[in-house]
Amino acid sequence: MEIIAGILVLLMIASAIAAALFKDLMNAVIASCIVSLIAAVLFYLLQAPDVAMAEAAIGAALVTGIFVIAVKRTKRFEE
Amino acid sequence: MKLEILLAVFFGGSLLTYLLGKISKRARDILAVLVLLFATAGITSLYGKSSTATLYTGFLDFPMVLSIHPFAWIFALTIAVVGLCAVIFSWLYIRKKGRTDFFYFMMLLVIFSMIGIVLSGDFLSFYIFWEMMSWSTFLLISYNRGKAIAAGMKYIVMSVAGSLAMLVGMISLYTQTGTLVFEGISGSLNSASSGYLQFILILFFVAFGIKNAIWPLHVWLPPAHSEAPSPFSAVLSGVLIKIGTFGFILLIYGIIQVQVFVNLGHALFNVRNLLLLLGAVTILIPTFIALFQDDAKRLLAWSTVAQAGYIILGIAYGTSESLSGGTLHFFNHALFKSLLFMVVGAVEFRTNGVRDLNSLGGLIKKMPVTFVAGLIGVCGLIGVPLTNGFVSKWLIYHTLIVNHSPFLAFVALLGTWGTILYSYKLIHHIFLGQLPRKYEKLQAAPVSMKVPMIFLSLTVFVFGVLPGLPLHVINLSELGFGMEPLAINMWGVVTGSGSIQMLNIATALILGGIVLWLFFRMGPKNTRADQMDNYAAGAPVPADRYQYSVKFYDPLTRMIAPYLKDIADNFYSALARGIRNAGNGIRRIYTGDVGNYALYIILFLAILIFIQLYWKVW
Amino acid sequence: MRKLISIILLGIVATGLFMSISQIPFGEPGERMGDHFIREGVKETGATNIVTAVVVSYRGFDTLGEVTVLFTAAMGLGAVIGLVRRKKTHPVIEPASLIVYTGCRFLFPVILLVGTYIVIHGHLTPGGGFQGGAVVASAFLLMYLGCRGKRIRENLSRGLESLGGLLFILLGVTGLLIGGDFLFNFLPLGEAGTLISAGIIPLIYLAVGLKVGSELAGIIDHLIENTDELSE
Amino acid sequence: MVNPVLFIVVPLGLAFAIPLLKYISKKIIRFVPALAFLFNLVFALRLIPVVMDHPVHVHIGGFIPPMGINLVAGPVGMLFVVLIALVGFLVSVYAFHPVKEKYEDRYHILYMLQLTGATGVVLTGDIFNLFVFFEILCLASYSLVAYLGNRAGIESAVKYLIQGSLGSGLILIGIGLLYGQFGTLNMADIAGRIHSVQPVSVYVPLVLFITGFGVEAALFPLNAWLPDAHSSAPTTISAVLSGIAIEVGLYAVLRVVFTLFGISNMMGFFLVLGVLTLLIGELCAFSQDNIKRMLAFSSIGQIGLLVFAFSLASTQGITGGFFQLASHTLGKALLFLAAGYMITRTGSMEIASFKGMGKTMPFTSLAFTIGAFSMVGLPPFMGFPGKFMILKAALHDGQMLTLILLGFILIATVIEGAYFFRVVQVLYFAGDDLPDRERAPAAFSRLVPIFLFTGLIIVLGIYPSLITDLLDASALELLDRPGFIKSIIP
Amino acid sequence: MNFLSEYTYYIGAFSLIIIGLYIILVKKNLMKVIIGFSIFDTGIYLFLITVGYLREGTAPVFSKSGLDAGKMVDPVPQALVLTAIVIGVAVLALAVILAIKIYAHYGTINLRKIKEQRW
Repeated sequence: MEIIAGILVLLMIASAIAAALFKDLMNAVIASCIVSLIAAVLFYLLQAPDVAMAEAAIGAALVTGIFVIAVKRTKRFEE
Repeated sequence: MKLEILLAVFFGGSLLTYLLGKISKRARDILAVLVLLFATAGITSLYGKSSTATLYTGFLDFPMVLSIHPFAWIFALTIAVVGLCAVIFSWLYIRKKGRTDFFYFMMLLVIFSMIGIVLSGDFLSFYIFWEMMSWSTFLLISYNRGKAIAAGMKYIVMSVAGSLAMLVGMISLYTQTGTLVFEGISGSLNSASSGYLQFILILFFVAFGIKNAIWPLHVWLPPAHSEAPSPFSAVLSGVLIKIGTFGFILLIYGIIQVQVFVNLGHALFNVRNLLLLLGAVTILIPTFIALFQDDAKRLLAWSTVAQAGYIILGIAYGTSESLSGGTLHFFNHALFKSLLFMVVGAVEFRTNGVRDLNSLGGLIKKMPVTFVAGLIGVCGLIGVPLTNGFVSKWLIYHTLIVNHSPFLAFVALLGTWGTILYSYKLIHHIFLGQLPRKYEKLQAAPVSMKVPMIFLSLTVFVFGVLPGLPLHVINLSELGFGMEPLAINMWGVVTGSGSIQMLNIATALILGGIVLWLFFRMGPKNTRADQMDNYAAGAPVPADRYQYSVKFYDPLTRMIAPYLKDIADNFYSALARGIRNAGNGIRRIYTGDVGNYALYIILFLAILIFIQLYWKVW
Repeated sequence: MRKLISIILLGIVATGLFMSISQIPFGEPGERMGDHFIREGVKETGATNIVTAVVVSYRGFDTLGEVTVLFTAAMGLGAVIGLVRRKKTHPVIEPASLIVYTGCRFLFPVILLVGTYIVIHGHLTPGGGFQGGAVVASAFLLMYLGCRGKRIRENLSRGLESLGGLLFILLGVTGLLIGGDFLFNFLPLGEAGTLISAGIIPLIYLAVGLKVGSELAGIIDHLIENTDELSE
Repeated sequence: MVNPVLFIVVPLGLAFAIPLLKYISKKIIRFVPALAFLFNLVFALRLIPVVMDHPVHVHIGGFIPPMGINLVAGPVGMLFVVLIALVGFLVSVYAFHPVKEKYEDRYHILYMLQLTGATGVVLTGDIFNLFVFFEILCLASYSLVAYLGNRAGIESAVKYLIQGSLGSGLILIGIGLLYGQFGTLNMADIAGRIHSVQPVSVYVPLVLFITGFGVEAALFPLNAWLPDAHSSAPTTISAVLSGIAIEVGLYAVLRVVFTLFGISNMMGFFLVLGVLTLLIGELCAFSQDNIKRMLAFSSIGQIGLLVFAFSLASTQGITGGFFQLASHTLGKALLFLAAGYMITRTGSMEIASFKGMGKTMPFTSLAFTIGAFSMVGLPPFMGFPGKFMILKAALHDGQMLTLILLGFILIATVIEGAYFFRVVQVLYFAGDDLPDRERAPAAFSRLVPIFLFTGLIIVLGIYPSLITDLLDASALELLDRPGFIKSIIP
Repeated sequence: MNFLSEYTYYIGAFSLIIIGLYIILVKKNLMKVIIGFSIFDTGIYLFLITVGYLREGTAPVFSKSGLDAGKMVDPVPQALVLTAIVIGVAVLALAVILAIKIYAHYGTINLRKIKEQRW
């Protein structure tokens, strides 16, 4: 049980750093979507089903949708 | 007449004048004078009485107390009289300028707040009237736009600084003694340490010094006086400056008993010596700066600063004779200085706005009465016998010489020498010399201006010949302060080491005058030389060529000017520039870049955490 | 340079946080407010899902605040955009491929059903107003992305929003009138575990679900609808 | 005796109802906020005598405090509720004139939500509830700053949002740490348990709270958002932001420092921070030429003075602080309304363009002058008793540090006098070449609030004892921490 | 090793918070900063939930009858996170709209260039 959590946490941190470093904003948005998905799974592991559902529905779906629309409206690449 | 009725009616009257002004200008002028007459009558009726009355206790349960005693009576009467003459003077002077209702309302408000200050019995009402005086003066100084705005700004910034210093002083007195009423404070102040008293004195010195224009704090006075409308500069320099003197006397003699004040602080740094030194400097530097001024009102302004030095000498010296000398000099200075400002105002009114001494001249033929008034005022300023200036200056010189402080006496004499110089410059440039062509059709000063001038010149003479009248009242006030009064009689002062009796001097002068007049009558008449036949080899010399009242004292100016740059003024403008640059510098923190702003937040957090990690503060 | 400074500062902040974390042992059963809710939660509120009990009845005021935050965001969005509603028809929309189009049309009702199920069973099984509302909103998101040209009517979503909010407040005020305290649970608690139980909690969660669903859909609609010509 | 919860619920209900009211009639929407805050004002004033002797506690949902959320309507809370309702009502009367034709209803909804959030922050007794209402206040302020949609508004809103939500994130971490430590969210409960734990572990949450709430309370390094936000927001909103939003942020800091943690040895730090904020605010304001930006920086200055007053931690100091807070709220709201009304006439925010306004808008410029004089602390106006009390408390305190800082405060007040009088001079005495602005008919709905504010400032300046007893009670509530805890957790 | 297993979730939560803050402080692009905020918020929610976790605890829902109350996870942080998530969404939606309007006004979302409101 601990190992799964450890791997997921490492994955999450890796994708967070990726979101920071990506030049292409679309990739960064997808990276942040991965972060919140893994967070939803972690919430599940921490015995918090309500929060997992909320995080998945809002954090992963809606926030990513809003970010995609936003990147569409503004510049695709950083700088 | 009860005090609070006097103040209430006065304030109501000034409000009424403002509103009445909207309806009819004439009625407003008359009402303004009536209000002032009522005030003067009210104050004279209070002669000799000492009474207190609580005005209002709603303010954070600090009682606001009014009290009258002979010492305050002199100041109140002077303020009322000078104010009355100024308002009468400004009838015609202000008519053609704009915003006249505002001018009268502010004028009455200034006089009201000055009388309020003088009559107040506790620090709270003292401070409230002080602030009302400050901002109404500010509005009046900036009244005629243009350069007056900078003068008004300089005045209000310094007076706000001064009143804040006073606020801190007054509240620390409250924390020390538990009350703001003067009697209460003086009663329970003897337990205070001399260090604390010196701290209080320094604070109040800043507040009263600014108002009294003592040397380092006088910077606002010259621009303020020359830019303010003449009737108001008469009040401003005649009486408003002396509110600082009233404060000093109240503080030194009323609250911190004079014996304590005299030997306060160790030998070298003694507050009394500091005050005396500054008084001396205040006499010297402004007098010689006044010599260089080409603007009549600026010259008078600098002379006011100089005369204030004499008063400070009188007060700070500490003996009863010096106090009476200082107070008498205040009284006399108020009279002849406002007279001089009215003279200049009349000239300015007639030549519509010309104050430059170099372009005036020879007005003696056109405005004889103004000339006589100006002459008497100047004699009072110099201290010619038979004028009131002589008596007060004599008293000050007498105390300085008798009490062995030769340096101060020398400075005072040097000051008087300088006063003679610039007074003569004033009279000569305006009245004597050749009448420029453009003033041929000049009329004399209007009646409404002549009346106050004549009245003030009479007072200068009367109190010159009969100094006993004011001295008697001053004695009464000194009794109030618990000092032994002077030996005086109607004609003058009798002291152990020399006395002055105006009676003998007057008779001697009159006899001398008659003899002189006889010689003049019998002596050979000098011939009247026609102007045209002169050394200009027959070529017609235009009248203006004889205009020789230009750039008086030029050689003296060239000699002294380099040493007498106004150091204080440069210091203050450097200070203002420093603050402006600091403002611009600090503004740079807000760079506009959100990254920096977020960095500031995290920096603040990191600093707080670092304090905890490193020093375990908590 | 900025990178270096921020790394140092974040380092200090991290050490500070870690220092305070070491005081909170991971997973040890300290005495917590939550134990009371677990013990008496079902008896006092009648809801088997304790989290919903906490969210709605114990800390109902937070949820009211929460709904207001979302309402503010929706209003703020509308104000900032200064929406200029163009004519219904978009000039040229190449329709998504047939599979996506029919797939969306098929999935839309299913997601709606799942969303409403989650909302209604809030007090029984994990889930509730917020999560159900979000699912409903994602259904609308799917509709926008999948098949263009479909728009919910503006004032319908606005009306639903304020209705949900007003319902919530009315429930609270009636609780105040009847029980003396705002949001007092005045309906019978019923038998735990059944659909009609736990007093006003399902009603409140219904109102919240209604509001959150219409609000998030409104936000999405604003975002997509927003044409980028300047508003002034 | 109305239940304090209604002060939050009534404006909220009306805010929710406005979209529906739109269908009935567009015109009455303008009057809804004024109605809501009039209700708040009247019932809050009626509640004050009750609150004076014992605070009113409200349990939401009927659960006793540590379990449920509770509202604490003590003297401090009621003072703020009255201030918010008063300024809210008068500014909404000012806003009868349409701010922006379109989206009239959205402006009023956001305005009501902003003030409801402020009332919520002030009344609640639970830290997470405090965070939620704080978030409502911030979110409404972000949208209202961007309301005009012009270039400056959007930029300031973005910057304000980024700094504000960074602060909120820190607050949330603080709440998490506190809950991990004590297992409860009720303020009084936490306050009771704070001393059971050795102080090092509680220091970090305290610091997080101070930083988080400090962003909204505009302490020195955290107030970079304030000048931009206040100068580019619509007039009514900068009046509310300056008048209420910062004060509520300061209230939150006070509640955290005094009631929650009850620390006493951090006061030296706060004294220095307050005077630093004051000096920087006044110096920056001195070199501004845009009037709203100048007023914004002067708000930063005044907040610094308030922080100094409160961190004296004596009853006199806190009473003086509350009085100065009330005088700043009324004064600054008056100044912003008067300046805004004049800007609608001159067209530009530059101070130079206000030349000769004394003639074209005599009443508004008179009101502005009175507001300026009150800010500087001249006697007949409300600023004077405030400064008087703060100086009295500082001198009573008597430590060397306090006296040195007092010197700086005086210098800052002189600078403040300088730039306020400069504006007064421009209004009345500047320039003979008066631009030929005819005296347009004054909008009645805009002059009434300006007059009422001026009247209040003069009355409270002359007779300050009117509200000092309420202020003493609130100072007592802040200082008497065990009493506060016992009254909630019996 | 037990330190890692003991504090895995805490480490995960705080590294997310620190990375989120890093992005906000360093990045020039406004959209990147908003993504930073989203990561920062997710980190906070993870931290809040881990505070309320009990070792081998069960979810606080009485779905089955046999569950004993002793071993249940603390429901309060979950309630807080539920509210915080929706607040996070609201703020992000507003931030995104403002970013779009900034782009419409300035033509760029590089924060170093959006500097008109300064001093």
